[in-house]
Amino acid sequence: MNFLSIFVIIPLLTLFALYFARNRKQINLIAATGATLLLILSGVLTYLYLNERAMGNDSLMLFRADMLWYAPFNIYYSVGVDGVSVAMLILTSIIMFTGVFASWRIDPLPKEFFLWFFLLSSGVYGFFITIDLFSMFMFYEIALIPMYLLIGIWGTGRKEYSAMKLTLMLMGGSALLLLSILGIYYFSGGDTMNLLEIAQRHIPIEAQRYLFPLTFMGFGVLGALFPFHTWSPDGHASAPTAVSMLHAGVLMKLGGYGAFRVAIYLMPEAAHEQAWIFLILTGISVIYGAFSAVVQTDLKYINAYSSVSHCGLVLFAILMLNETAMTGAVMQMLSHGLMTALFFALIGMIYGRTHTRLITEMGGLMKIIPFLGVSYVIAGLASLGLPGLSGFVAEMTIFVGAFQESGTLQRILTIVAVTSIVITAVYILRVVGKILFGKVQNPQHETLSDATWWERTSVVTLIIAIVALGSLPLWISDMIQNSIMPIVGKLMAAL
Amino acid sequence: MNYSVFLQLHDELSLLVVMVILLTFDISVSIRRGRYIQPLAIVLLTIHTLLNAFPRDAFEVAGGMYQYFPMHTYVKTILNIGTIIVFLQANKWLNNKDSMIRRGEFYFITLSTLFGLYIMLSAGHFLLFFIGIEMASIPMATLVAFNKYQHKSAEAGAKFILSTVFASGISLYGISMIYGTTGTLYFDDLLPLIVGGPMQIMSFVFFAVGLFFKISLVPFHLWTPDVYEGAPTPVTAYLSVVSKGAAAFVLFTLFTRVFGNLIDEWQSILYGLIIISITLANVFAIRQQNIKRFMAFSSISQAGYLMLGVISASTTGMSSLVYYVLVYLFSNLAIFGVITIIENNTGKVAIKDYNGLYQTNPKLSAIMMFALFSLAGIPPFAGFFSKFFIFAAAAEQGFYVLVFIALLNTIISLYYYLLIVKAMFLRKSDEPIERITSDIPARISLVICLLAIVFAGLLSAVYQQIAAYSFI
Amino acid sequence: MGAIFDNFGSGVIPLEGYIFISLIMFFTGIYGFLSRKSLLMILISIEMILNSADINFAAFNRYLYPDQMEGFFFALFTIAISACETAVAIAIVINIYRNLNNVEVDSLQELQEPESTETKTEI
Amino acid sequence: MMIKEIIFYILALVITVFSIMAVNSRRLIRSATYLLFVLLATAGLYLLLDYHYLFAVQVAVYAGGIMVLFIFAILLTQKPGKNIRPEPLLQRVMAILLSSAGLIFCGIIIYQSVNRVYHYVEKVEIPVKEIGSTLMGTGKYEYILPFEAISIMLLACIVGAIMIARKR
Amino acid sequence: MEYTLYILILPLLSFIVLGLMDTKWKPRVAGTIGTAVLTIVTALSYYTAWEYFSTANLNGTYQKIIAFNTVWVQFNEYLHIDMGILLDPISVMMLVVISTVSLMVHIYSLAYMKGERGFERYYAFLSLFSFAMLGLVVSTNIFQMYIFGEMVGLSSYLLIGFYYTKPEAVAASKKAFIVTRFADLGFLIGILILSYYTKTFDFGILTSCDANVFASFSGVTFMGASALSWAMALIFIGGAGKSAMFPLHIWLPDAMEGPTPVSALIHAATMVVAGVFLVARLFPIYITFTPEVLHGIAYVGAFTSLFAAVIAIVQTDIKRVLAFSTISQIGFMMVALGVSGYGGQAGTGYMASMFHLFTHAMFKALLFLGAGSIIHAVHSNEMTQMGSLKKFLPVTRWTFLIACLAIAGIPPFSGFFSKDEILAATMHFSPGLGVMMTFTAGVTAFYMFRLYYRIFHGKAYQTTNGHTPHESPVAMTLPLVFLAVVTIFAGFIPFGKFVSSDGAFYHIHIDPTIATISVVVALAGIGLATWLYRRENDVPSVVARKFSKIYRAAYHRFYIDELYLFITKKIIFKRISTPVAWFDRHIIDGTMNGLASVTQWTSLKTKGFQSGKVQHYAYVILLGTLIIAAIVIFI
Repeated sequence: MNFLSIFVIIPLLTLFALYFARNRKQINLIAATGATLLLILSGVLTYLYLNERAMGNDSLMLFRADMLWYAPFNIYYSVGVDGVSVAMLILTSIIMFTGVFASWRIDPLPKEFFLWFFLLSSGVYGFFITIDLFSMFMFYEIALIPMYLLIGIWGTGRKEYSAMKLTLMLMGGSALLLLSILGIYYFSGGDTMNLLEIAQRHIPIEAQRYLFPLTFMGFGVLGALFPFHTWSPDGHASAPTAVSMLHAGVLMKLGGYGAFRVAIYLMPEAAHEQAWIFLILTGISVIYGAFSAVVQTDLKYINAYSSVSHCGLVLFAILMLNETAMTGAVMQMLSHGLMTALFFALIGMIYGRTHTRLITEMGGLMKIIPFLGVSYVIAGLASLGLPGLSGFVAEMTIFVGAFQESGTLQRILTIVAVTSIVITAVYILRVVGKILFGKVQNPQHETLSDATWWERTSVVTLIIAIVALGSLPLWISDMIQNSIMPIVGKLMAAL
Repeated sequence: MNYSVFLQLHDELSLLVVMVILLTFDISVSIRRGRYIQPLAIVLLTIHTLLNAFPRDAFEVAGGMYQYFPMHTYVKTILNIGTIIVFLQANKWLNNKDSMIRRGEFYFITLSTLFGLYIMLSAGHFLLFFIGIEMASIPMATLVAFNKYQHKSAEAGAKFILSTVFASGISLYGISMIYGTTGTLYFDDLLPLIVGGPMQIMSFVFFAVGLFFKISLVPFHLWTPDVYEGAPTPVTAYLSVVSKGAAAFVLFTLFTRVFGNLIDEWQSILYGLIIISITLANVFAIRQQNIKRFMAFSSISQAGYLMLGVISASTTGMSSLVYYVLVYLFSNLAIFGVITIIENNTGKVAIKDYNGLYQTNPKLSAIMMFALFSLAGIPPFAGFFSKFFIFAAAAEQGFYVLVFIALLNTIISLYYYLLIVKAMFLRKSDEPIERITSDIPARISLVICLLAIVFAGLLSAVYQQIAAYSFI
Repeated sequence: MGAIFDNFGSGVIPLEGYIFISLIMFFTGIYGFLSRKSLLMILISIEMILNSADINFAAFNRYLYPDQMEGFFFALFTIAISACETAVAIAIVINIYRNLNNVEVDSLQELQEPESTETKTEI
Repeated sequence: MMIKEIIFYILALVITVFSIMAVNSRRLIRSATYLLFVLLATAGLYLLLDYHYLFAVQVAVYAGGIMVLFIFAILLTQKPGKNIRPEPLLQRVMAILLSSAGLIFCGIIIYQSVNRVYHYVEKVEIPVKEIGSTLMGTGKYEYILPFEAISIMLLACIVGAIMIARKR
Repeated sequence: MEYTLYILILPLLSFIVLGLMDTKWKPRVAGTIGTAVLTIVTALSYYTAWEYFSTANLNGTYQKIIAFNTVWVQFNEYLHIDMGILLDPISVMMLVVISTVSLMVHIYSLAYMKGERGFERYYAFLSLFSFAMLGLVVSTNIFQMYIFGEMVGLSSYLLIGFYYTKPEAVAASKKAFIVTRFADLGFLIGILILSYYTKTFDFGILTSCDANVFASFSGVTFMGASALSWAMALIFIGGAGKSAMFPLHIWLPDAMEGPTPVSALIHAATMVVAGVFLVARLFPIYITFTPEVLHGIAYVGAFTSLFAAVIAIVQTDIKRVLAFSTISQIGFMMVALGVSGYGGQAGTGYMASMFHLFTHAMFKALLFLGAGSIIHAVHSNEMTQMGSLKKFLPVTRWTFLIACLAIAGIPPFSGFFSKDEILAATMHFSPGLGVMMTFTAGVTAFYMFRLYYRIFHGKAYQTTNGHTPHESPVAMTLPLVFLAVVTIFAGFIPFGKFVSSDGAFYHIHIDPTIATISVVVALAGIGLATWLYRRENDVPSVVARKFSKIYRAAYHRFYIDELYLFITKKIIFKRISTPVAWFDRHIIDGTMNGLASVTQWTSLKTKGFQSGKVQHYAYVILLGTLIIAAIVIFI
C-alpha cells in the first residue's frame, strides 16, 4: 500500500467508523480524530517530500505507485505528488480539520453530515494524489455529488434550488471533462491514461484545438470561470458552514489545479493559441466578481462573488503560462482557500448567533463578539491583500508574473486585474464597517456570546495558516515553483 | 438425424429442465403447498445459473442455426441473475390473495420468455431468431396483464400485445424482404450477401424496427411508459432490464455480424435515434409524477446510452455494452426492488409519496439513492464506470459529437434522478410512508444489487472477464 | 407494374404480382390497425399483416430460391406464431372485456401522461 | 397456362377487395368473414405456387383455428346485430394517408429492385415426407431447432392465455 | 550595524504581545510596555544615527549601508522581494524623526487616552504603526517599501477607526484606506513596469542610475510618453496618495476623526511624508531620466500647497485646519523636491525638502499635541467654542505659539530655515513658482495665527455647565515642551552636512533677499490675522460675506469630497456595480435558469405526444420506420 493512498483511506475508515457511532459525542470524536490524522499526515507528507527533494530526488512526481486497474483502457490507479499537490493536500487537511470543528453542533442528522463530508474529502484527496486521468476524473466526481445532499439537507434559504443548480452546473462541467479525457486518451495514442506519459506524447494540434477549451471550461466551471460562475453565489449562500468552507476553500481549487495539470500541461500548443480567449474571460471574472460583490447585502453572497474574483485570478495567472504567474496561481489557491474558509466559518458562526446574514441588519458586533470580529477583520485583510497575510504574496506573485508577459492583451488585462485590489478593499471595508463597527443595530444582539472553544480552534488554526503563509512564503513558493518548472519547460518547448 | 447435438445446448436444456420441474410441481401440488414453488424456482434457477456460468468454446449446431460464443454465457448469466432478482422481489406480491393462484404460471411464463431470449441470443438463423423474439414478447403480454382484475394491468397487457405484434409484423415483413434479396436466412451466409441497395436497406430498416421497439428507442418507445406503469412492478423490472438487455446485445451482434456491410447506414440511423431517444426521454422524464412511469422514461434514455456501445461496432463496444447492461440491471433492479417493497406495503407509487422517506425508511432510501446515482453515472458506483466505458467505446470510433450530446443529456438525467433523491432526503412530508419491514427475499435482492452496484465498478475483474470474450 | 402487363399471358405469373398483393394486404392491415376502434378489428388487421409476409416468403422461395425450402418453412412457422399471438391476444381482449365490458380501443386510456398538477416547478 | 394466370388475378382481386372490406366493415362478424376469405385466397396462392402443404396448414390453422377463436371472441364480446360506431374521419384519413404513402414508397422500391431473374421451376409438389424429414433434421437447411422452440412457445402461450382468460 | 534589526523587531513583538493579550492585562501595563519599547527603539535610532554619521562618511560622501538583507519571496531568477535594512542619510534621519515623534506620542497618550475603552488595543496599533513606518524608511527595495506602505495604511486605518462605534470614524478610516489603496494601485503598476524593464526592485541598483539597467526602456513609449516616465509618474501617484497630494488629499482631513495623538504621529509627522520620502528615495531616477515627471511633481506640490492653504483659512475645526496645513506643508516639500537638481548647489531643493520634513515633523507634531491638549481641556474641536484659553492653558499656549511661529517661518525658529531654503530653490527654478510659494507661506502664517488667536485670544470662553478648562497633566505637557525645544533649536542643525542630494556635504547658506521677503510676507500674514482675530470683531464675517461664494466653496473644501462621493456612490455603486450585479443575477444566471425552464417547458408542452392511444403509438412506429428508411435510402 502506497503512502499517499492513506489520504484516501483515512476518510473512508472514518466513514466506516462513523457508521457505528451512536451519539453526537462519538460522532464528533471520530470526525475530529479523522481530520486530525489527516492534518498530521499532511504535515508528515510535507516533511517527507521536502526531505526527498533535499536528497536530490528530482523526478517529476514523488512517491509514485501504479496499480493496474482496467487493462482494456490502460487505466491505472496511479499516485504521485509534486509540490503543487503537496500544497493542495496541506490546504485540504487544514480545511477539513477546521471544517469539522466548525460543524461541531451541526443539526439535524450529524452522522449523515459527517459521512457525506468525509466522502467528499476522500474525493478531494484522491483527486490531488492521482495522476491517472480516469482516477482523477472519478475522484473529481466523487467530490462533487455529496455537495447536493450537504447543501440540500443542511443548507439554509433556497437550498433545494441552489443545491440542484450547483450540482447540475458542476456536472455540466464534468461532462465536458469526460469528453476531453476521452479525446486526450485516444488522440495521444490510446494506450495510456497516465498524465506523465501522455505529457511525453504529442497530441495533434487539430485535436488540441477542441480538447483544450473543453478541458479548460470543464475545470473552469468549478473554478468559477465567467460566465459559468452562477452556481457559486447561490450555492455558497445556501450551504452549511463547513460545506461552504470546503467547497470554496478546496473544491473550487480542483478547477484551477485541473486546468493547470491537465489542460495546460497536456496541451501546451493549444494553450498558447487560445489563452487569449480565456484570459479575457478570467479577466472579466476578476473584475466582475469584485464589482458584483460591492452591492451585495448578504454576507455569503459577498464572499461568493469575492471568490469568483479571486478564483478568476487563479485561472488568469495559470493562463499567463509562465513560471512566476503559475506559482502565484498555486499560492493564490492556497491563500484563497484558507481565507475564504475562514470567512465562511466566521459567517457561519455569526449567522448562528444573529440569525441573519444581511449586513443591513447587523452593526457594532465588534463590541459584542470581539473574537469573531477581530478574526473577521483579519480574514478581510487577508482577502484585500495585506502584506504579512497570505493574500498579498499570492497576488503579488501573480501580478509580477503576469506582467512578465509583454503582449498588449496581457498587459491590459493585468492592469485591469490589478485594479481589483482596490475594489476588493471597497467591499471588504464596507462589510467590516457595516457589521462590526458602528452602532449596534439590533438590541437583541447585545447579549450574544463570543466564540466557543471548538469555534476558536477552527478559526485560530486558519488564522495561523494564513499568517504563516503570508509571512514566511519562501519555502512553500520554492516547493511550488520547482514543481512548476517542468510544466513551464514543456510550455516553452511548445512555442 | 443426430439428435445428440441437442446435448450441446446446455443453457437451453437446463433451463428447460427447470421449467418442466416447475410446471410439474405447480400442476401437482395444492395451492397451499404452492408457496414452496417460490424457493424452488429461485433455487433451481440459481443452480441453473451456476452450472452455466462458465464459458465454453464457440460452436455451431444445426448447420449454423444455433451459434454459441463464449460471450453468450456471460449475457445469459446476466439475464439469469436479473431473473433471480426479479423472482426474489416478486415473492411478496405473488403471495397476495389475487395473484396467489397464478404463482406457478408466473414462474413458468417468465422462464419461457427467458428461454425465448436465450434462443434469440444464440440464434444463427432468422427463423430461430424470430421465434425467440416472439417467445420473449408474446407470453410477456400475459405477464403484463398478470393482475388481470386491475384495469391498468389489463390495459397495459392489451397495449403491449397490440404494439409488440404490430412491430413484429413490420419486422417480419422486413425479414421476408431480406430473404427475397438474398435467398438465405443464415446469419453467416447473409453477411456477404447484404451489400446495400434500396430494397435491402428498406428491409433492414423494417426488420430493425422490431428490435428498436424491444429496446424502446424513440420513436418506437411510446408503449413503454404505459406498459411500465400498468404492469405489475416485478414484471416491469423484468421488462426493463432482462428483455431490454438481451435485445440490445442481439442488436449489436446482428448489426455487426449480419448487416456489417450496411455499417454506414445503421450507424447513421443509430446516431439519430440515440440523440432523440436520450433527449426526448429525458425531457419527458422530468415531468413524471408516477415513479414507474418515470422509470420507463429513464430506461428509454438508458437504452439510448446502450446504443452508444452498438454504434461503435467494436470489441470495446461489445464489452462496454454487456458491462453496461450488467450494471444497468443491478441499478434498475435495486430501484424496482424498493418500488416493489413500497408498493406492496402501502400501494403508493407517486413520486411525491416518497417525500420524507429517509426519515422513516433510511435504508430503503439509501439504497434507492445509490442506485439512482449509479444510473446517473456517479462514482464510485458501477454506473460511472459503465457510462465511462460506453462513452469511451463510442469515442474510440470518433463519435465525439454524439458522446458530447449524450453527456449533456446526462446532466438532465442527473436532474431528474436527483428529483427522487430530493423527495426522499430533502423534502418533509406530513404523512410520510410509514416504517416498512420488508420481506426477506426482497431484502436479499436489495443486498445483492447494492453489493453489485458498489463493487462491479471498483473491481475491474468483472469488466475484464467480459472484455476477454468480446467479439465482433 | 409494367412487368405484370408485359408478361400477361406468357404463362408465368410475375413475382411482382405476389409481392404487390402481399404489400397491399400488409398496408390494408396497417390501415385497419390504425383506424379501427374495436380491439378485435385491430387483431383482424394484425392477422393480415402477418399473413402478408407469408406470401412473400412463399413467393420468393418459389421464384428466386427454389433450391432450399427456407421461405416455405418460415411461412409455416409464421402461421404457428400468429396462432400463438392470436390466442394470447384474444385472451387479453376477453380479459379487457371482462374488466371494462367493451372492447373498444378508446377505453384503453387509463394509462397516459397525467395532467400535470404543478405547472412550473423550480429546479 | 393462361388458367393459372387467370386464377392468380382472381385471387389477387379477392384478396385486395376483401382485405379492404374486412378492415372497413361496420360489423365485426362480417369483418371476420371477409378475413376468412382473404386467408383462404392466400391459401389459394400457395396452391398456385405448388406449396400444397402450406396450403393445408394455412387452411387448417387459420381458417380452422384462428378464425374460430375470432368468432368465439366476437360472439363473446359483441351484442348481436350491433354495429360499431364509426371512427373519427380524421383518424381514418390520417391512416389512409400513411398506409398509402407506405404502400407507394415500398412499392416503388420493390418494383425498382426486385430480382427478375427467376429460376421458376415447375415442381409439382414438395413431398410431405421430404418436408417431414427437413423439419426434423439437424443439418443445415433443416429445422428441428425452430420446431422444438415453437413447441415451447406454444406451450407458454397456451399457459399464458389460459391464465388470463380463465375466471379465477 | 545589525542591531538596527531590533528597531523593527521590537515594535513588532510589542504589537503581537499587546494584540494577543488585549484586555487580559491592565491598561497601565500595556501602556508601559509600549512606551518602554519605543524608548529602546528611540535610543537605538539615535545610536544608529550617531554611528552612521560618524562612520559611514567616505571621502565626504555618505555611503549606503545594507545592515541586513534576506530574500522573502522569489519571483524568478532576477525578481525577488527582499526584506532588509538600508541605512543612508535620509533613512537614518527618518528613523530619528519617527522614533522621536512616536515616543512623544506614546508618552502623551498615556495621559490623553487614559480610561479609554481599548487602551491596550491603541498601544498595540501604535506599535504596529511604528514597526511599519520604520520598516518603510529602511526599505532596501521598492517592493519592501510598497509592503510597508500597505501596512502603514493598515495601521492608519485601524487608528483612525479607533472609535469604531462612531460612524464618522468608521467612514473616515474606510476612506483613508481606500484612497491610499487607490494610490497604491498606481504605485504597484509603476513598480511592475519599472521592474519589468530593469529586472530589479533593489534601490541600490535602481538609484545607481546605471544606463545598462535602464537600457531596455529605450524606445518603449505609451501614449506619447516613455514607459519610464509612466512608471515614475505612477509611482509618484503612490506617494501622492500617502502624502495627500491634490486630488488624493481628501482622506487626510477626515482622518482627524482618529485620536489626536494619532493625528500628530501619523497624519502630521510620519506617514504623510512617506510620499515625499519615496520621491526622495527615487530622486536620482527622476532627475536623471524623467525630469519632466519631477517638474510635474513640483507643480502638483505647488498647487496642493496653495489650495490647502486657502481651505485652511476658513475651516473652523482646529484639527481640520492643522490637517490642511499639513497638506500644504507637504506640498512645500514636494515642490522642493520637484525643483531640485542633482548634486552640489543644484541640490538645494532636495536638502531643503528633507530639512523641512524634519522640522515640520517636529512642529506639526507639537501643534497637534497642543491641539490635543486643548481638546482634552474643552472637549471640542470647534474654534467657535473656544477663545481666550491662554489663561487656562499656559504651557499649551506657549508651545503652540512657538510652533505657529515656526510654521509661519519666523526666524530663529526651525521652520524659517527649512522654508527659506525651499523658497530659494523654487525661486531659482522658476520665479513664478517662487512667488506663488512665497504667497502660500504668507497665507500659512495668516491661517496659523487665525487659529492661534481664535483659540487663545478673542472672545471669552463660555464655560459650559460649570466645567473649567485646566492645563493637561505632565505626561502631556512634557512632550509639548520637548518638541517646542526641538522646534526652537532644530533650525541651527547643519542639516546639509548630513543630508544632501548626492550624499556629499552641502553647506547651507541663507539668501538674504529671499529670507527678507519671506519674513516680511509672513509677518504681513501674522499682522493681518492679528488685526482680524486678536480681538473679537465683525470684520471677518464682513469679509466672509463679501466673498461669500469663495468662502463657501473653500469652507466646503471646493467640493472635492462631493465629487468623490459622486464618483463612488453614483458612478461605481450605481452605474457599475448595481448593473453588474443585476446583469449577473438576471442575464447570466437567467440564461442558466432559462435553459432549465425551457427544458421544463418543453417537457410540459410535449405531453400530447404520449397520448395513451395504442393506434397513435403504432402510427408513430410506422411513420418512424418509413422516415428512417426514406432518409437512409435517399440521402
